[in-house]
Amino acid sequence: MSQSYNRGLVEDFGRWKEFSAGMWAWIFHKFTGWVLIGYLFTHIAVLSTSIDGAQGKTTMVGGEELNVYTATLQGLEGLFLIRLLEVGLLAVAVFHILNGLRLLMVDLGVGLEAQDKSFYASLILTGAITVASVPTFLTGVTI
Amino acid sequence: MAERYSSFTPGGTGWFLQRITAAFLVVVLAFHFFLLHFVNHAYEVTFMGTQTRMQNVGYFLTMVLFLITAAFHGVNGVYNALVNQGLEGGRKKAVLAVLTLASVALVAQGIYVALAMRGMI
Amino acid sequence: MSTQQAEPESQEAPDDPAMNGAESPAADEQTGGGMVDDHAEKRAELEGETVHIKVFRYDPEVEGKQEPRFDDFHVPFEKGMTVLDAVMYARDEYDSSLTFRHSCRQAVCGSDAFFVNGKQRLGCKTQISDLEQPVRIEPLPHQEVVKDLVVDMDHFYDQMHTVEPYFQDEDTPATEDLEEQRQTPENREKIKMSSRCIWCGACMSSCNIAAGDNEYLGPAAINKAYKFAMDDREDEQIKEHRLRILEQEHGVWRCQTQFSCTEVCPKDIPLTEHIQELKREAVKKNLKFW
Amino acid sequence: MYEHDVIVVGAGGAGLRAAIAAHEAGADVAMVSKLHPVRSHTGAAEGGINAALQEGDDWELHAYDTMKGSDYLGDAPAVETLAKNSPKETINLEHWGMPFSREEDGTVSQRPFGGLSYPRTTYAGAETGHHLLHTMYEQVVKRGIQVYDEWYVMNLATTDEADPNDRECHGVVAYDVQSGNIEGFKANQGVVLATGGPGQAFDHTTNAVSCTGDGHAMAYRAGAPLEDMEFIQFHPTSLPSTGVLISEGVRGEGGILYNSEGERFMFEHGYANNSGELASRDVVARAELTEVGEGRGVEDEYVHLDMRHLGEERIMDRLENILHLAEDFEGVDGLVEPMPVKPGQHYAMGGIEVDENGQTCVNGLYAAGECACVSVHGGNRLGGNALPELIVFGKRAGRHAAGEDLGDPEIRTGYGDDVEDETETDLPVTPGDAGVDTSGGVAADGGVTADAEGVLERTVETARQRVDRLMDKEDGVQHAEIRAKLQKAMTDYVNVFRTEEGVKKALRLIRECRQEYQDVYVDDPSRTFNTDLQQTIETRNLIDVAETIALGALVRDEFRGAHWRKEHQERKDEEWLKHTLISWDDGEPSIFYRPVILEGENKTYEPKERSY
Ligand SMILES: Cc1cc2nc3c(=O)[nH]c(=O)nc-3n(C[C@H](O)[C@H](O)[C@H](O)COP(=O)(O)OP(=O)(O)OC[C@H]3O[C@@H](n4cnc5c(N)ncnc54)[C@H](O)[C@@H]3O)c2cc1C
Ligand code: HEM
Ligand code: SF4
Ligand code: F3S
Ligand code: FES
Repeated sequence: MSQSYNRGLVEDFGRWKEFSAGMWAWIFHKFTGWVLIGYLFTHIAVLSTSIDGAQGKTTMVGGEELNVYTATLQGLEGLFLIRLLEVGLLAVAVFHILNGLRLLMVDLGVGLEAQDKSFYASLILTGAITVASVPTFLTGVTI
Repeated sequence: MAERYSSFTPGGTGWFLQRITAAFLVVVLAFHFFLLHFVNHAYEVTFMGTQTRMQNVGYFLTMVLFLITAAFHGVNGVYNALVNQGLEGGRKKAVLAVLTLASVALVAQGIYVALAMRGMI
Repeated sequence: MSTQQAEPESQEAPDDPAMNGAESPAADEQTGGGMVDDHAEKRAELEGETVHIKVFRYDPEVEGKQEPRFDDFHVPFEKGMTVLDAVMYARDEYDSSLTFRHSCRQAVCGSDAFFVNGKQRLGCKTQISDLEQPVRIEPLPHQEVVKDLVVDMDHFYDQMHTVEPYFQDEDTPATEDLEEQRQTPENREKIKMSSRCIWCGACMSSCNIAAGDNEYLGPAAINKAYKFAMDDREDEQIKEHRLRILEQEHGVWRCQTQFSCTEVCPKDIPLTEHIQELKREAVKKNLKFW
Repeated sequence: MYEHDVIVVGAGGAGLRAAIAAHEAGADVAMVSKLHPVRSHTGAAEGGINAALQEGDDWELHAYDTMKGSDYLGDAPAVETLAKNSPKETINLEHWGMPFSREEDGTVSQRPFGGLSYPRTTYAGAETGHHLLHTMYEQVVKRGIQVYDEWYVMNLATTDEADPNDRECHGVVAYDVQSGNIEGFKANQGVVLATGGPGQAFDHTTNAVSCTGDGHAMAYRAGAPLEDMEFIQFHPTSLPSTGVLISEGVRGEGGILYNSEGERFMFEHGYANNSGELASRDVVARAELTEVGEGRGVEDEYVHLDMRHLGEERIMDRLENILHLAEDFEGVDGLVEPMPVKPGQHYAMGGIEVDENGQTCVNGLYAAGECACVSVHGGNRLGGNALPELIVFGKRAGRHAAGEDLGDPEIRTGYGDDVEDETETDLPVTPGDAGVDTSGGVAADGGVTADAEGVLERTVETARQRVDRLMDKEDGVQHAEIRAKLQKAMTDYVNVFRTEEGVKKALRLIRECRQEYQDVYVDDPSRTFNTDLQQTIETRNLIDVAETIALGALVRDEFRGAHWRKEHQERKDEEWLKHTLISWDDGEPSIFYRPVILEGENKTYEPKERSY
């Protein structure tokens, strides 16, 4: 064959504006999945303070003697940034769950015609749940 | 044409387990979130509270299982994603090894933590 | 440099043979899109409604076309005009070097899948009035461009051939001794949609996974295999053999249910559904050993 | 140079079947096709394959129907071969996995079709041709038969003895569309032409853009006569803008034709007082054109086919695909508006003259499918009879080319002692070659070199020179202009209505096209995928083929089958039970006739009036 022209990767991802529901769902699911596994590792790391906690280690927080585990958790929870990240985590988890359910349905061959609608529904529900949870997540924290 | 595929096909198993674990995770993750953010608020968590919950064998076992499935699901997911992106040959094997080690470590550490929470260590 | 004075055949006097495309000097190869545009614009004022199309141009051999570019054409609109009609008009009246595959003009030969306004579509099956203007017409993404709208289809054909796309009987007896095989109408209905594929390649071009993994069989080939695997006339044993091909690493598992294939298929084949069904079949088959 | 035992040119239904057969007969086969096989126009066939499969039906009835449909211009040995072999060949397709529609008991479905005395049209949904084409291509893949796709065959490499019966075809010359390379393909045993119909000779056709009669023209120029070219079938309901076929089913279900005045003209203007819209294809087509001609056409072009009164439910149930066709290709919603329709060229009954084994008078040259004329369709093809022709005669041609003995043919080919010369007709212009563009009749050396390679090399050289000339020429006319003029001439004057004056006009216009073609040039300077070049070569072929259609239409002064002449509106059996043959004769076409064979295996078919 004579020469031909390869439009390369730019063609592939430069076209994001033209992506359809299914592609976005795929990208979001990937992204949220990675965040979640990343979080799982951090989560266990943080919880590891309970090993010391169990041995009765304590630390002084604001003049009070607290179990290390309790102190770490409450210390983190006292940070506004962490609370915000938690809301983010919730959003990520909720989307991953909802879209995960959508994918499970797709795998079972149920409701394939509605695959795009169910993706939009997942997005909207995620948004709604996240917004609704903000008060719960942000109680008792000061900036 | 025949050399395009091998008769040994692990793909299906991984795919299947990813779905099974997902189905399990839906329930447990929802439960977990609900319990620790809405019933008990995260900022109120204390070692005492955690210890009390962990004393319940059912809860303890659920959490361990949660950990194992989540670790498998997450790591398998990452692995599949990388393979789908064209990871091949030696690098693929290396990634698999690293991921397996990481997840085993994660599970081991997690169980250790959970036992500690129960006060068994 | 020649000027583009394309006069389309006059609408008022369709009977005059002399008018038939008589005055259509071809666009100079060097003429950029703008040139064509100016004159066409002028003409558009004179005549009735026109359609503005922007067509991707590339030719490895022709100076000025080696760097891909877009050319603008304004073609007179007629009710019922398809994208293919528009590019054919542009070729016959303005620039005979405009190159694309086409043949049947009725959505059965699968030659003219283009990337039209950001979506894979069959030129002959897309009414131009349904599209936003200017209509941007490009070759299928994720395939190498041979020239203008022509892409290299070899890889697509290779993938189609990989799934052993032919009926496998043990020994078919000589024609003289053949007896008709039976097949239930339900079974025939089951494979009906899958058998409609015209090998246009639109699905493969739309799939991000196929773009990233050259060995991925792709939706069309998997669908082709589905047609055979689900046909009861073939043996159980052969079905298993087919599943083995499909469940290889670059087979069905690669599909991430992005659905773009299903969305672009001009024959409305439920590709994702077929792929998913095959994944389940493969799992079922493997579960038997547990 | 490539070399194979059998070279099949064209990969539609006929070509694929021939290749499989030759392969099964042990030959090393290659297919050379300007389109990838699955792009061939066989894929467009909707209706079905006629085959006497069922108890109660039998091949003799099929043969009888075919003969009657042909208006007694079919050759009995061919017609009977078709009818006898079609059932087995159809079942063979079924064994190759073709997804035929099925009955409750699991047997293949058959439906009634026009002109058939028994419902024997075997179908696979409304896309029989698509399935036939793909099923056979799959078998070609299975057998690993070599396919050179997107190679355009330009010429046959044939020796140039004075008498075509002495000539030998050694292969073909083709150019690779993708790279522009010109190469010879040597055929050690035979070349099978299966290049399909010449529909593009008309400007409004249900045929694909690729149906340019290349095989006809190549064989013609190599010395094989073209037979019965005047018989062209026009379909009364095709969409005006694209020529897409709207199936007879719409009228069958009760669809009505209206003119611009809203009159149901089939009745109101007395074209067919009994059957109305359901009269036979040619009658309806003529009625439509008369309406348009008398100023009662919509936009002076077409008439309306209305099915709205059938109701949405019935339409959705039985004619859903028609809704899609009208919507996709014409932008019309058949539920809310009537559909525009007009007659379109549909099928060529005539073609390259061959015998039952598919062989032409040139040794080693075969033809099958729509480009060939065996003749089974005679003056008029019955719906559902073309697909069986592909599989029955495609197979025979393939086997014979591969050296299998199929017995002596009863049909004779070429100029011989059984033909009758045309003497009377005065032609308005001299037909045939106009000079410069020697697009290659036969390798010119006075029959000195019989050595295959030599012949091939010379033909390749001629082809290269021809392409260079077309490419090097800086200006002149472009083929599109000539093609448009040719198509218009054919549609205006050699269409459904034919008058002596009209056909003569057409011949003059064709002559003009020929002369203009001397000044043709290719504007696209690239060797890569140069469709401009390809179409320019095709246009030359169209000119040759169109000319034979017009010549045939001029000499046959009777009304038979699809051929209607204003001045001669009756069938003349005493004079015209014979085939029209036109031979290129090195650029000076001559016309002769060969009697029809009406004696079948068990009976003689007596011409009867063709009425249904
Ligand atoms: C819309 C429509 C509906 C029809 N419905 C029916 C029906 O229901 N039943 C029925 O029996 N018949 C039907 N027919 C008729 C029938 O389909 C055709 O006669 C038949 O398919 C022709 O097949 P073929 O193999 O001869 O040619 P094609 O299928 O046209 O194939 C021609 C091949 O030749 C190749 N070729 C041509 N020129 C060259 C060249 N120069 N070099 C290399 N390759 C070349 C092409 O690439 C192609 O592969 C229908 C026809 C049409 C148009
Ligand atoms: C709670 C319910 C969950 C559901 C229903 C769910 C569902 C799924 C499904 C179906 C997939 C497969 C996607 C595919 O292969 O196409 C997947 C991928 C993934 N999941 Fe989950 N999951 C859940 C929870 C989690 C958790 C807790 C984690 C983190 C530990 C996680 C991490 C991942 C990762 C990393 C992937 C791979 C993403 C990728 O393809 O790149 N998931 N999930
Ligand atoms: S599956 Fe659909 S989109 Fe894909 S090649 Fe076939 S017809 Fe085209
Ligand atoms: S677009 Fe690709 S990812 Fe699957 S659903 Fe279709 S093959
Ligand atoms: S031209 Fe054949 S599919 Fe469009």
